[in-house]
Amino acid sequence: MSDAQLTLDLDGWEGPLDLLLSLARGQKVDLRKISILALVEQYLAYVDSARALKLELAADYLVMAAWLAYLKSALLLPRDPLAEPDPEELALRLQLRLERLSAMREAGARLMARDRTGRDVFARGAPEGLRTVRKAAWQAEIFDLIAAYGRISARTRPVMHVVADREVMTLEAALERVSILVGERIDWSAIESFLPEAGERLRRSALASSFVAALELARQGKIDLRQASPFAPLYLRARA
Amino acid sequence: MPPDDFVRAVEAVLFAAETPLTIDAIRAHVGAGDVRAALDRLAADYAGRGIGIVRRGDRWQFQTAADMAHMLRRDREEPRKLSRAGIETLAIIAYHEPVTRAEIEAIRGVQISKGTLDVLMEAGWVKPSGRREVPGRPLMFATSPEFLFHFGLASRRHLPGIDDLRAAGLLDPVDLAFDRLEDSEDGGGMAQSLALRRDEP
Amino acid sequence: MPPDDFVRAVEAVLFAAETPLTIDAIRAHVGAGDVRAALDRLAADYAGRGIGIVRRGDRWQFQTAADMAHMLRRDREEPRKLSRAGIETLAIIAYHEPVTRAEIEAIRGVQISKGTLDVLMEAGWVKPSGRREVPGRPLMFATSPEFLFHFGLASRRHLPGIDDLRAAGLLDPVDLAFDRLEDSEDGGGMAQSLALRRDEP
Repeated sequence: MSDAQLTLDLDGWEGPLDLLLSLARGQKVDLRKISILALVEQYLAYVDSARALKLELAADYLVMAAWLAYLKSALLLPRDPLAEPDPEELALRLQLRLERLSAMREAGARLMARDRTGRDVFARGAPEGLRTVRKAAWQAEIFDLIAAYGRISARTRPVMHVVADREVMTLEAALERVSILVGERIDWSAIESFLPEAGERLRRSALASSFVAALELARQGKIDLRQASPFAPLYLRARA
Repeated sequence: MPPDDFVRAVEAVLFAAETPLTIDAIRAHVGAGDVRAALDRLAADYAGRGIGIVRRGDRWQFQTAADMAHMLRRDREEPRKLSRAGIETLAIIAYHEPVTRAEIEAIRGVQISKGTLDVLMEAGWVKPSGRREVPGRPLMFATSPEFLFHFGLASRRHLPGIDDLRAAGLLDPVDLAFDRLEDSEDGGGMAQSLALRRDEP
Repeated sequence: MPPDDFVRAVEAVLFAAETPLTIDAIRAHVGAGDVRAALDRLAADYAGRGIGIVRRGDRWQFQTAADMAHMLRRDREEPRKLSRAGIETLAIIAYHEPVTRAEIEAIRGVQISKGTLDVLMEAGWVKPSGRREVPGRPLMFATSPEFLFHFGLASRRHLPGIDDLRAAGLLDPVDLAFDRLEDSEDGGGMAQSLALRRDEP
């Protein structure tokens, strides 16, 4: 390869591996049979000639040159079995990389050569187009409907509060009952003894009414009340 | 007989064209040959297919067969839940039909937007049902057979009545909840419903 | 036998579509039926015509016959002129996908500029495709349905020469290929290392 050609191609390389691949291609068609040592020498010669022409070389070309110079000397020196890494291994790895880049370069070319849409084959120029019309499918459950009506009714109907009937003893009934019973007794009697036999609820009502009745009768001077201490049993006796 | 390359070229050019083409425009692509004969041949080839070649004035183009036009449009249903205003309005119409908009608003106690009735009509559940013979002759609304079908009702009479709503705890839920609390104190469930029945006029 | 209305419907829908369609997309328009069988029938009907039905991945589309290219090419310029870096990067992504930027760079031996991937993504041929679960979680790239469509590939398996490349181990990373060669040395050597040995003085 002449210096002139190398100079001409300088801007064309896409990095050291690209340059190496081009040099390798110049050697043989089958990359598996190239001579790595010859390739290294070609590369170093290229870099030297570029330097001689005072061309600016990107740093990665120089890094590759240094690495290849090392590889070259390692390959040429008598083999040291303990040398790490093994120069043959390095050379083989370089060759594998070149093969892979070459394979992708060819694949790219074959891809570009295919019948490409918009260049070789064409889709319809003026398709009518497909349209999707979205339509709402309204959903509601019968429960929602009924519950909604209940809600409206609750909101708008006149509100009616009803208190359930309770079993109670009115104050009048208690006055009458206590007046009669107290007259029949001679001694002090606890207020509970004036309550009717009844359920708990009615007894509580009767107790409250009878207590108020006892206070009223005492105020009228008809009975006496006696209690030893607060919350102690309350006794009633007709006033003599 | 399969089409020759000239016919195929006319076919491809017409297909890829962005506008209908005159015979001259086609010839500019395919070169010398009887373009008109090729177009006639193509028109015959495509007769009875889902697409065809048509002539518009002095221009030619491919287009889909007229009877397939409806396939190009697709209706897609998207489930959507009715709004609270929508379901309440529907419930009022169902329970009181036929009913005017003003009546619906009076029952609901809230104004209804135009869109609410539109949605119910779009859903096919509500339809206009004559006019009320009062000043202004307002439109009345009623439910449709689709309404019964959608909600699985044999007839409107199968809608639960006020009593049923009460029994189901769907009426006046605040008071009911309070009564239920009182009730549970003496362990009897019946007092509540007895008390409620006494409410009724 | 003339095409029945179902085949005609599939034909019309595919013809009217602005993009390649999946079988599901076709079915959404034409309704119940064996869309695949209809497509096969259409592909047979159009064999030898100036236009035809092609499959690209899981999508189908009408397009002009490849041998009509010379009639249709409006100018010699490619629709999108890719740089060499762009072509190689696209090939690496297509043959190795999914692949990270670092993996692309390892194969090409140079860094790829930001613009290169952008151009491929802007063309719609390449798209991000998840992240590699290694430190740094780098983004991976893969080809898109548009890639298959543009390059006229029925699927990635139809990439030119992909079977041969795979069989030759040329789609494996260098480390893997190296280990394989090392292993096979026990079994009687190989041309590769012999070739290398010939380098030695």
